[in-house]
Amino acid sequence: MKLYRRSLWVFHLNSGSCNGCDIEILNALAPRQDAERLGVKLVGSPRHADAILFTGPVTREALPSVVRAIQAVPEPKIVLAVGACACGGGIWHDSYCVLGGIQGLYRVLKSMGITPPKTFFVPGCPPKPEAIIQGILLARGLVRQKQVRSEYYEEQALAEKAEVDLHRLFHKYFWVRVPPEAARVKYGVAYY
Amino acid sequence: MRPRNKCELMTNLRRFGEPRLRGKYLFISRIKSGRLKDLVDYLHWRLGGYYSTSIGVDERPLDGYFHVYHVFVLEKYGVYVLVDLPANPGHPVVESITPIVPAANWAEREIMDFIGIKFRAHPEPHRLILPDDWPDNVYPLRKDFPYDEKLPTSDKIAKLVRESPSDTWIAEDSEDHTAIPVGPYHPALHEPEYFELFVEGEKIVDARYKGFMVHRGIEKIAESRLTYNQVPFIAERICGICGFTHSTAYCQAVEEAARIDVPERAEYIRSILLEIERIHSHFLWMGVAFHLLGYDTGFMIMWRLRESIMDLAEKLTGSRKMYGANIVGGIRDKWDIKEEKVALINDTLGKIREEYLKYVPKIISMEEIKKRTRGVGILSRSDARKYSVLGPHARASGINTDVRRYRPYAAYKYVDVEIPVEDDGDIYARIIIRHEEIIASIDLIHRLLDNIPRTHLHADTDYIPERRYGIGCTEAPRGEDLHFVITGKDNKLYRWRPRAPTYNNLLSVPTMLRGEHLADAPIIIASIDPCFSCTDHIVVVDLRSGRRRPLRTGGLVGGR
Amino acid sequence: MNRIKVLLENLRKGVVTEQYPFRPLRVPERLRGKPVIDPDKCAGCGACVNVCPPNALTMRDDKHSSMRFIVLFIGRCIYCGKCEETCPFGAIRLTKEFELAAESREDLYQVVGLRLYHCPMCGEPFTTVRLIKRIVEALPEEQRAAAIICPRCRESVTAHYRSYARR
Amino acid sequence: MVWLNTLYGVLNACFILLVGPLIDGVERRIRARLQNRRGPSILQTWYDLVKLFRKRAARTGVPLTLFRLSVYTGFAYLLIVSLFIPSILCGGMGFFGDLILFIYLLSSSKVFVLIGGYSSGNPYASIGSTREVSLSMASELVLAEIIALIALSRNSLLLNSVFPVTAVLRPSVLIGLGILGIITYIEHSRLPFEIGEAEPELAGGYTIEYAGRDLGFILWSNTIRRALLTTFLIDLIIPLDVFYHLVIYPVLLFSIMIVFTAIETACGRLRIDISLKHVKKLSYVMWGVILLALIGY
Repeated sequence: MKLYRRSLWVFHLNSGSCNGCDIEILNALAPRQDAERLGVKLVGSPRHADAILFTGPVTREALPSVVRAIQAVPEPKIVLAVGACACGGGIWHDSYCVLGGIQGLYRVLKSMGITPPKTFFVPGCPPKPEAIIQGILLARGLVRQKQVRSEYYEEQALAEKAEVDLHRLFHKYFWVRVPPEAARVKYGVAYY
Repeated sequence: MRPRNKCELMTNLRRFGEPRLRGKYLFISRIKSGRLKDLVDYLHWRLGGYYSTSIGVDERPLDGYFHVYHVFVLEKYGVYVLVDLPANPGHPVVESITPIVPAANWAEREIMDFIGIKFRAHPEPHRLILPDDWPDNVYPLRKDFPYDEKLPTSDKIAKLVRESPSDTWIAEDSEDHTAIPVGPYHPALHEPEYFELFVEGEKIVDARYKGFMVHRGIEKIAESRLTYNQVPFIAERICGICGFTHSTAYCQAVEEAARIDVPERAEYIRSILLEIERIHSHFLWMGVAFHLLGYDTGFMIMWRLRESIMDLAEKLTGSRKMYGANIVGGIRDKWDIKEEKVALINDTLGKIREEYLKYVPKIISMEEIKKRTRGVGILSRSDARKYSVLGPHARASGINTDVRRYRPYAAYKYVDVEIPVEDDGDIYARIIIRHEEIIASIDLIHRLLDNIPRTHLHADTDYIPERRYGIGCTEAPRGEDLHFVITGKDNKLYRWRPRAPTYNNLLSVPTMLRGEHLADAPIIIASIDPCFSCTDHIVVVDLRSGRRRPLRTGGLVGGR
Repeated sequence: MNRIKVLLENLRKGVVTEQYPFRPLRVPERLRGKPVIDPDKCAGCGACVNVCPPNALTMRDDKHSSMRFIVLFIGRCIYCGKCEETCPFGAIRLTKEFELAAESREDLYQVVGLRLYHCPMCGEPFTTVRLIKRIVEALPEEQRAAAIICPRCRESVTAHYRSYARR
Repeated sequence: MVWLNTLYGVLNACFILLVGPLIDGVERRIRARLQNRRGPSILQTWYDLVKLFRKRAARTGVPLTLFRLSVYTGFAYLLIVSLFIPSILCGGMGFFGDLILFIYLLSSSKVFVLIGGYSSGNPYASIGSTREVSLSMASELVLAEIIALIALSRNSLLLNSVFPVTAVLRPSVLIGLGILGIITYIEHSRLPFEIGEAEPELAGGYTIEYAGRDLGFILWSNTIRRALLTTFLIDLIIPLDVFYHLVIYPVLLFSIMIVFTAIETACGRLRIDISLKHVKKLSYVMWGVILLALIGY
């Protein structure tokens, strides 16, 4: 966001995380990483904040406070889901008293008629402080995204040829007739 | 007269029920009617043991009953006493031991929440952990409750959000005190927990505590979804600061239960990683303490020094925080500490020690630090005994306790552990204890590295027998960390109950807060090094009887 | 004055801040970062899915398109390295990549789609073509027959050959 | 020459408005260097302020109540003060008794912000405001005593005619200047006396409920206040001369701020009662100094 290019104040919101990410967020402000040099400041009050560093899988107990804290941040706001718990619920994504990260939280927000803010994801368990810094910079449009979705689908023709070869092998070993209906479903013709 | 050995102990215990000795565990079942309180009194107050925790187990699929196990530690006899109380599934009620041992209060209420066993004559039979909108008669740790059942959140939350925020956060003033909420989101805590302090002007009159914001259902997931060797990873994520000690305690519990002998090399590596974790945790705590005392330069210095420890951990384990080294029976192959790494550790620690000693003794002799920590937040030795606090917190109050020395595990069997003890019981003493522990830990790692033997890294763990009991104890940076397991079938646990040290330590916070300055509250709370995500079982501490007021879920955040 | 000594010590030490992201970060060899599936090596056996503690790896068979999808959701991964340890083909490994921030959740997925293999006897899909091919290649000639049919058919065939009691 | 003085005043005010956040930026950089960090750009405080001014002030529907009004009143007061104090140009507006107006405006600007914080109703804001008020009342008493001393030594209540007080070199004046230095430090609300905001204890104290533009004005006021106090201290030392003000003054301003920052970096926070005790001691000393001045030293 252009408004936040030079300065971004963040509020750290823990919705029931294990502390790992929370410590790493603090670590990002420690001398080695020093996020302050990039105009990042950790503030104590959500009213002062521009962005929320959101950690934790959102426990049921913390839900009301979390919703309030998010509402208290003035617009325009950014949410950074930091860590595996916030991004996807982490190791407890399907537990009975966890909403399953920011996705579950937004489901609740939507059901209450609140539009979720713009969200960025910073995976890691916990993410390195540098990864958090990279996430913050990405949200401000200062670096390019490195992580991209990758998809691979096996080539149909090759796979089918291999399957046919294997089926041939089958007929080499077994003198069993292929049930005609199964053969028809797959290839239209029986081969032997 | 105290019995002199295990045999005499057994004989004496026959008065109360049927004692059975299985290795280190002494089960007392079939308690004679009306003798429970006498038994607990005998174990906790007369034998010099102490109450550790209570575990509720739904054993209906096994023998048709619910069970409650009260665990007592008798260090002198080298046994854990498990008082076994079965409860009829149709009408699950057992007698409460809270009137005799107040420390059992939370554990019993936790069982009420999770298993649905009622405790007769419990002084405060209220809900503890589960959220307020959780339906009655749904008990998540019963075996018939699916772990991934998501009950719909009630409209209470929607209502809370809809309310005008400005109505909710104006302090609830009583006649003479103002209530100051600390949390759930407070910069001093970094975790969502909720203290309520009652103040007169700037003096704290009383404190109350409401927690369990971090309850994530770890036990249930481990019992239903994960297998033995997956649980160490969830155990590690109980806490992001002292995770490795949790996974070690878990592995030790299963190893105990299945009688697996861990190879020595794995024990050494575990100890080394545990000590690295302790150093990083203490550095972290010290930084936070200086920050809370307003000395930001101190915070920056501590966290800068800590960075080399984190780098070391990253080089050894591949991650700064989650070491991921433990499996049941030892250490994973890639986590071996080879020759060149030994040199690396020795080198790094030497440098850290040198630099650390350049800074910290100077910092803790600064006037502001001394003025704000000496004689502040005092916990006397007797109070410490009463709340049975653990770890550095206890050692700062003059109690010489350390699992590493008195019930040695891992490689602490082979080396001598130095344990600093202070008598003042104030925050300054706690700083000094941790300061000395850092040095002791660094020296200990050097000694461990010198003797690291060449053996295998993990034992063969093909078969883990069913329905065995195990307890694993480690000395976490914050105190004794106890894990209880019952093994099950299908490569899964039947029951797992971790108990973190903060569970005990937090009880002492209101005592320390009373009569202190409001400005000192954050550092007092922080001085026990609270780890709420570890504990996730905490209660509203209601010390002023007859003054129960409804707790505001919104807390500070509503107003902000 | 101790406090001044501390400051002087700090000044002597100088700035320790690293220049990330303007200069790349040096990470240790051992770093457990983003797991990546090598789609050419993956055979879709599902061992990693079985072992993954947080269910970051999931497997879905789509009979309609006769594909098996192995889906890796990096957003949930805890970087424990269990999958790497388990994978029989060395297809999944943890890289040193740690800059994983993404604008959209969709970017955090890696999908590997493999063709399902149909049992030549019953025609039901039960695993991937690639896995069967690899098994067949690995097995000696005389044992290959057992690998190319589904476990259910194998049972019935075995029963048939041993006792002529095929169901 | 009223219009020239007015022009000087306006230019001085502009200078103070601009340089306040700049000094803060420099301080942040220095502080970072003392903590082994690289630190932000020296314009960072300006960037922060610009960002805050571009944000909406509060939730919609919050009227211009005392809560918000107080911020702007406090800011306006400081603006008026900056018209009177010679800073980069040696001159400014002035009339009889503006010395008293100066201290009145300076202290009430702070009080206004605190009233605003108090009216937000947040418990932290109330505690922060209470602490800040009690500390600044105590220190402003000392400041008033110093003003009395200055007026006594220079026999004038006109700001522009008391400068520089060093023209009369008496022991009482020198001690008074020393104490003024300490009081300036305390009034800057720096550690160990930074008590009202106390991030780790009070999550921002009296500013906790402010957002966006309002918060920007509070932060801006704070930097201006610091700059003004320091300017006052420097004005008392250096001669009222074009060269001194154009060249020596900025150098002194920055170096005093840097020294203060270094002191701040070496300190932890004191508790309110301890710091009040310290300020009270100063006040007693100051009475002695005034007596000294009365008998002619």
